[in-house]
Amino acid sequence: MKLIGLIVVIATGLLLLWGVTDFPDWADPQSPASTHLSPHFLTESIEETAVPNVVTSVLGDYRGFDTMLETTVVFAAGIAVYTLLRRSRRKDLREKPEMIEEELPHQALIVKTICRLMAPFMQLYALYVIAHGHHSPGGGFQGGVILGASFILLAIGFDLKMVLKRMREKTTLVLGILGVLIFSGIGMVCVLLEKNFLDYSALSAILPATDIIMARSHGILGVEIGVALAVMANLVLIYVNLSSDGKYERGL
Amino acid sequence: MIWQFDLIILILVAITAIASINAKDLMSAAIIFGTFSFLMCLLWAEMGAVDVGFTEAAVGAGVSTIFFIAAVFRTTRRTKD
Amino acid sequence: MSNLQAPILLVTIPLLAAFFAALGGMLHRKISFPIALIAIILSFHQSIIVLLKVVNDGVINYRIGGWMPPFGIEYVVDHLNAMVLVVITFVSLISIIYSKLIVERELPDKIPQFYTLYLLLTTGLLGITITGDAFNLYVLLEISALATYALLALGKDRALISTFNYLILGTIGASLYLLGVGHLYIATGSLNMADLFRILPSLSGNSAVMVGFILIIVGVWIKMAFFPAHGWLPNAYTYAPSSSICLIAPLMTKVSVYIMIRIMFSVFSAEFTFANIAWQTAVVWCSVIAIIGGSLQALAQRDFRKMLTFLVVAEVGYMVGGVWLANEIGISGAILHILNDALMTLCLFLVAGILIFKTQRHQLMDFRGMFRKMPVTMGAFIIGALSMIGVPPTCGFFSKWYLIQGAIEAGRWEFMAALIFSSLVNAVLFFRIIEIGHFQHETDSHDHAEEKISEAPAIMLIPLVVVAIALVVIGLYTNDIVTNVIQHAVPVL
Amino acid sequence: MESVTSIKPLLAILTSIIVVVPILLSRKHPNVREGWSFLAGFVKLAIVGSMVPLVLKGTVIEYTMIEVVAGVALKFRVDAMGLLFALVSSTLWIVTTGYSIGYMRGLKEHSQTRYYCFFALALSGTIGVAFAANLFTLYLFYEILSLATFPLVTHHQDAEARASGRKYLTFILGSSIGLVLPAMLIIYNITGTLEFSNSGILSAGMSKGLMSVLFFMFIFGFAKAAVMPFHPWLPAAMVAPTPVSSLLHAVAVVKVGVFSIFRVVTGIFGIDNLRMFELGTALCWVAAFTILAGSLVALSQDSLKRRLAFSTIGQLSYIVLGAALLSKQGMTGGMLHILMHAFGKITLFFCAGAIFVATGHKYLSQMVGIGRRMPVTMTAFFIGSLSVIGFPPTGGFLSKWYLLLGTLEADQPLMMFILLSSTLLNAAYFLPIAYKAFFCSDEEAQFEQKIDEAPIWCVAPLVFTATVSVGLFFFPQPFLDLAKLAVQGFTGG
Amino acid sequence: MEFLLAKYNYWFYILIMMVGFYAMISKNNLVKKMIGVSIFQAAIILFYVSIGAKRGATIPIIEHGHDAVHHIDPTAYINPLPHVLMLTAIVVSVSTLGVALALISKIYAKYGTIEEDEINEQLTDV
Repeated sequence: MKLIGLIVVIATGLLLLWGVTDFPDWADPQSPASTHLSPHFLTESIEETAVPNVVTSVLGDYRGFDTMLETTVVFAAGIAVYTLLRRSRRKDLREKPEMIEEELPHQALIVKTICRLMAPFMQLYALYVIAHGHHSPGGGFQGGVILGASFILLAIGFDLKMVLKRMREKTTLVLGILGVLIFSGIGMVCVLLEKNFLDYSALSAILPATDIIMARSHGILGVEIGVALAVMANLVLIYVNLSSDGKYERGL
Repeated sequence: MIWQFDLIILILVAITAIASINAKDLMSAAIIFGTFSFLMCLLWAEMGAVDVGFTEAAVGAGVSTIFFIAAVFRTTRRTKD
Repeated sequence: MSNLQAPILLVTIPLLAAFFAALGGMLHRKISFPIALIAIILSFHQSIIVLLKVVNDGVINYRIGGWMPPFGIEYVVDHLNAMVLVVITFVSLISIIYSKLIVERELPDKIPQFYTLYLLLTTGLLGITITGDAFNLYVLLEISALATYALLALGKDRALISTFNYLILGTIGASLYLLGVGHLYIATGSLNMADLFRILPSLSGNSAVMVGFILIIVGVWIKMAFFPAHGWLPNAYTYAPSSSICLIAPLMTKVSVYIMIRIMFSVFSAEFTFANIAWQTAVVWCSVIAIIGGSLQALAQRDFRKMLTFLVVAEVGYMVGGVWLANEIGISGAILHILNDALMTLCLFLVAGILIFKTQRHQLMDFRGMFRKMPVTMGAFIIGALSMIGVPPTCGFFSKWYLIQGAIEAGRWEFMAALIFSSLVNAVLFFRIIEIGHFQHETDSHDHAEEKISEAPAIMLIPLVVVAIALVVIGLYTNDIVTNVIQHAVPVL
Repeated sequence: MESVTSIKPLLAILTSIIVVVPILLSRKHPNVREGWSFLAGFVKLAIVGSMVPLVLKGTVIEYTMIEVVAGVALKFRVDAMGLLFALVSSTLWIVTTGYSIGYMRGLKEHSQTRYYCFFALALSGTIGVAFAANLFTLYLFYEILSLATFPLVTHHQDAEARASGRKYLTFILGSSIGLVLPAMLIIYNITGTLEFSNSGILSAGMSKGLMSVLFFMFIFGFAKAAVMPFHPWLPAAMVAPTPVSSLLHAVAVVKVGVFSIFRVVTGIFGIDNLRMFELGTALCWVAAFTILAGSLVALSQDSLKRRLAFSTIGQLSYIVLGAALLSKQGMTGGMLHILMHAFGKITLFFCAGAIFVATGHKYLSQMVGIGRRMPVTMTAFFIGSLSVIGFPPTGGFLSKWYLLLGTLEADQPLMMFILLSSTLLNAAYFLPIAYKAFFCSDEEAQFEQKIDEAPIWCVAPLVFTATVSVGLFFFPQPFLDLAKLAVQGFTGG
Repeated sequence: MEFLLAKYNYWFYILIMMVGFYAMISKNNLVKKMIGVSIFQAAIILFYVSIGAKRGATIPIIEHGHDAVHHIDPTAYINPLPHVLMLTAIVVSVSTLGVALALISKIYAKYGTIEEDEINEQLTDV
C-alpha cells in the first residue's frame, strides 16, 4: 500500500513538474494571469464600486457569488458537524470515562486572566477588521474567524459552559443561518428590484442618498457582515461539537 | 520580496510538513501543523497576499490547529505512523 | 438586458429554503418538510421554464451581479445543462416526497438537519450544472460534497468509515480539479469557461494546459468513481441511509459525468480532447473494464443495495466510454444515458428503500414472495430492471442503442462487447431477483411465516410509479429528446 | 404496392393488453374473467379478419406510432405474411382460452388470474411481431413475448419450473440480447434504417464475411425458432401447463421465432443477396440437421409432451428450410406450414392435456389402450398426427407438398430426400401412439372399456382444431392466397 | 540555474503537495490523513498565491483611496484575483476539516481506534 502510494505520488509529482516547465516565470508581470483579468479589477474597482481594497471588491462584488457559496460551505460544514455529533440529552446514557480532565490545567490563573483580558480586544479588533475591509486587508472572513476564535479562546481558557452561557446553542445556530441569509437575502432583494442577482446597484433604489456606485460599496459591506456572522457562528458550532463530542458539557 | 528570505521560509515549510506527517504523537503533529500553517501565512503575506495571509493566520494556524487538537483530545494521541 | 431570472432562481430557491428549513426546524421539526418540498417544486418549475426557453430560443446567459462575463460570474444554460437541470430537480422532487416517512423513521431527531442538507445538496448539484465559471464550480462541488458526507455518514454499519474514505478521495478529486483550474488560470489568466474556450486553442502544446486538463479530468473521474478510482463508491452507498441515497446515487455520478463533458467540450475543445488517440483508447479500455468488472462484482453480491452500487460503477463506464468514443453518436448516447441512468438508478433505489422500509432487510433473499405482497412495487422494479437490461421500450434500451452505434462507428468493438456483456449480466442479475420474488413463498420458511407485509404507503408508491412510467415514456420519446435537446448539446466533430 | 393508414393493427395489439385490466378487476369472479378473455379474443379476431379483404387486394395497411430513433419508428405494417400469422394466432387464442377453462379448472390450478393476464400479454406480443414494420418493432414485441411467457412457463412455481424457467430465459433472452441486438445495431449502422423491404435493405456490395456473420447472428439469435443448438429451452419449457405449451410452444412463441427468421431473410437480407452469397444453402444445411436430429430424438422420448416438443423442433426447421430454399414454392410451403403445423400440433397438445386432465398420465408407456377410454380425443390425436406427418387429407400435406416442390425449384434434391426421410421418422414416432391407443390386446390395455373423456371444455377445442386441420386440406383459401401474395412480393413477380 | 531559480516557488509547491498527498493515501492514521489533506490544500493555495505574485508590485489596495482620479497603473499592484479565490479555498478546507474530524470522532467512539488497519480488522471479524 505504501509502495503503491509512493509510486502514485511520484508519478503525480513528475506530471506536475512537467506542467511547470511551460509556466511563465514566477512573479513575471507579463504572465497571462497578470495581464488578462486583473488589470480590469485594479483599474475599475474604485470607479465601479468605490472600494480601494481590490480584494474586497472582487470578493464581495465581482465574484460575490463565489463568496456567498463559500459562506454556504461553512454553513454546510456547521450543519454537517452538528448533525453528526450533536446528541440529544435523552439518548445520552452511556458515558465515557473522561480521561482528559487531569491532563489539562483548567484552573491556571494566568491563562484565565489573559484570556479574559484578550477576548474583548479580539472581538473589538474583529469588528474593526470587518468594517474596515474596504480600505485595508481584512473583511468578513477574517473578522468572522477572529470573532469565532475569541469565543474558542474563551472556551479553551475557561470552560465550554461559560461560552455556552454567552452564546447558547440556539443563538449560534440562528446566527449562522442569519449570516448566510443576510448575504443571499441582499442578492434576492436585488432580484426583487428587477436587477440581476447580487447586483448591488439595485440597492440605490431603497437606500437613501446613494448612487449606484455607493450602493455597491454598501452592498459589499452588508454581505461582509453576513459573511462574518456566518463564519463566526459556524466555526464556534463546529468547535463546540468537536470538543465536547456533541454533548455540550465539557470542553477540552 | 526578497528571494533568499522566501527560500528559507519555503524550506522551513517543507521541513515542517514532513515533520508533521512523521510525528509519532498526534498532538505534536497537530502543533507542528500549526507551525506549518503559520509559516505558510508568513510566506503569503510576504508574497503580497496580505488578505490570504491574514485569513490563514486566523484559520490555518488558529482554528484548524485547534480543531485538530480538539479532535485528538476527544480521540487518542496514539499513532502508529 | 432581459430579466429572465429563472436560471438564478432555480438555484437560489433551494438555497434559501435550506436556511429557512433550518430556522423553521428549530421552531417545530415538522415545518422543514413543507418548506423543502415547496422549494423543490418551485425549482423544478423554474428548470422546466429554463428548458423550454433554451429549446425555443437558444442559449441563456445570466450575469450574476450584472458584471460582464470574464470579470463576473456567469450562468450559461445551453441544451446540455438545461436537460441535466430538469433531471436533478425531478429526481430531487421525487425522492423528497418518497423519503418523508423514511426520514421520520430513520432520523427522528434530525429531521430539520436532514432537509437542510438535502436542499444544500440539491443546490450544489444544480449550481455545478448551471455555472459557467470554472472556479465557481469548485465551490459548488464542495457544498454538495460536504452535504453528501453528512448524509452518507448518518447510515448504519460501516457508514462512518466508508464515508471517511469517500471524504478523502472526494477531497483529492476536488483538489485535483482546483489544481487543474489553477493550471488553466496560469496559462490563460481566465476562469470563465467561455473565455477559456476562446483562449485555449492558441495555447496548443503548452504543457501547463495539458497537465491542467489531465488533473481536471482525473479529479472528476475520482468524483464519479470511474475505474480504477471506483473503490470508494460501493461501500459509501451501500451503508447510506435509504432516505438520502435516493438523491445521491442517481445524481452524484451523473453530475460528475456532466462536468467531464462540460470540461472536455466547453472549456477545451473536442479537437484538443481527442487529439491523442492512445489516450483515448486507454480511456475506452478503462471503461470497458469498469463495465465488465462492475457487472461481475454486482453478480457476486448477496445484498441488493450493494449490487446496485456496483451497477452504478458499471454505468459510469457506459457514460465515460460513450463520451470518449469521440463521435457524435457516442456522445449523444452518453448524454442520453445521463438522463436515463439517473431515472433507472432512482427507480431501483426507490425499490430498495421500500424493501428496507417494510422488512428492515436488504438481502436478495428478502425478495421472497414479494410479487404477491407488493405487486405495485415489484411491477415498478421490473420496469427498472428491464431498463437496466436494455429491453425496449424502456429508456435504457435507447441509450444503449446510441452507445453501441457510437462504438460501431468508432470501430471500438471491445466497447460494444462490454455493453452487450453487461446487458446479459444484468439480465441474470435481475432475473435472479425476479425468480426469488416469483418462486419463494414466505410460507416455505417457518421462522417468519406470520409476518404480514403489505404494499408500501401511497406517499412512497406514487413517486415510484411515476418514475417507472417515466422510464417507458422517455424511452418512447427518445427521438424527440435527441433531436430537440441532445443534438444541440453535442459538439460538432 | 399501395398502402393505407389505419389504426387497426395497433388496435389488434392493444385489445389483449387492455383486457388485462378488466381481468384483474374481476379476479374474484372466474366466469366474468374468462368472459373478458373470450370477448377480447373475438374482438381481436374481428379486427384482424376485417383487414383480410384489403390485404388480399394487395394493399398494405400501415400505422406509425412514434419515431423513437432517427429513421426507426414504432411502426406497424400489415402485409399478407403478417396477416396470415396473425389470423392463425388470434383464432387459436380463442380456442385455447376455451381449452384453458377446462384444463385449469379441471386441475384446480392456482393463480389463474395471473395466468390469463400474461396469456393476453403474450398474445399482444405475438400479434405485434406479426404486424411489425421494421426490425426494431419486431425486436420489441419479441422481447415482450419472451418476458410475458416467463410467468406462464414457470406457472407451477416449483423446483422443476424454476430450472426450466432459467433455461428458457437464458436461451431466449441471452440469444436475443447477445446476438440479435448487436446484429440489428450493426445493420442500422450500415444502412441507417431497419424497415423491412421486399427486396432487402442490405446492399449487395457488402463483404461476404460480414453478411454471413450477421445472417447467422439472426438465425441463432431468434432462439425461439429452436434451430439447433439453440433448442434445449423448448423441451424444458414443457413443464408449463398444457394450454400454455400448446399455444405458446406450438404456435405463438416458436412460430414467432420462425416468422422472425422469415422476415429477416426476406425483408432485411433480401432473397437476391442471399442467393448471391449462397447463404440460403448454408441455412438449408443447418435446418436439415435440425430436422433430422429433432425427429430422431423425438423417437426416444417417453414423455408425450417431450416427444411433441422434439417433434416441434424438427417441424420448425421445415419452415426455416422453406425460407432457406429461397424459391417461390418453398417459401409458400414454409408459410403455409406455419398455419398447418399450428393446427396440427395444437391438436396434439390439446390431446396430451386432455389425457393428463382425465387420467393424470404423462408418459407414453402409460397410455396403451387409451383409445378405449377416450376415443374422441385419440381420434383427434390421430388426425393431428397425420397433419404433422403430412398425410392427405390433412392440411399438413399441402404445406409439405409445396416444400417438396420448392426443393425441386431450388434444385436441391438432397433436401428433398431429407424431407422425405424425416416424414418417415415423423410417422415412426407418431403412428405407434395412435396404433397402441386403439389396437392392443386386452392384457396390454391399461384402461377399461368405459368411455370417460375429459371435460367438455377440453374436448370441444381439440375436436374443433382437428376438424380444421382436415378442413384446411379442402379449403386452403384464403390462406394459400395470402401466402402466394406474400411470396410474390418478395420475389418481385 | 537560471531556469531553476525562475520558478523555484513552483518546485516547492509540488514538493509540499506531494508530502500531503503521500500522507493522504499512505498513512494509516485517520488524523494523519487529515493533516495530509490540509497540507495538500495549503500547497494548492501556495500555488495560486504564486500565480498572483508580481515583481515590483505592491498589495492590491489602491493608494489614495477615493481620490484616485488619476490613472491607475495595473502593473503597480499585485493580481487580486487569486487571493480572492484562495480566501474561498481556505474556508473550504477548514470546513472539510471540521466535517472530517467530526467523522473521526464518531469513528473513534464506535471502534475505539483511529488506525485504519485496526478498524478493518474489526470489520472483517464481524
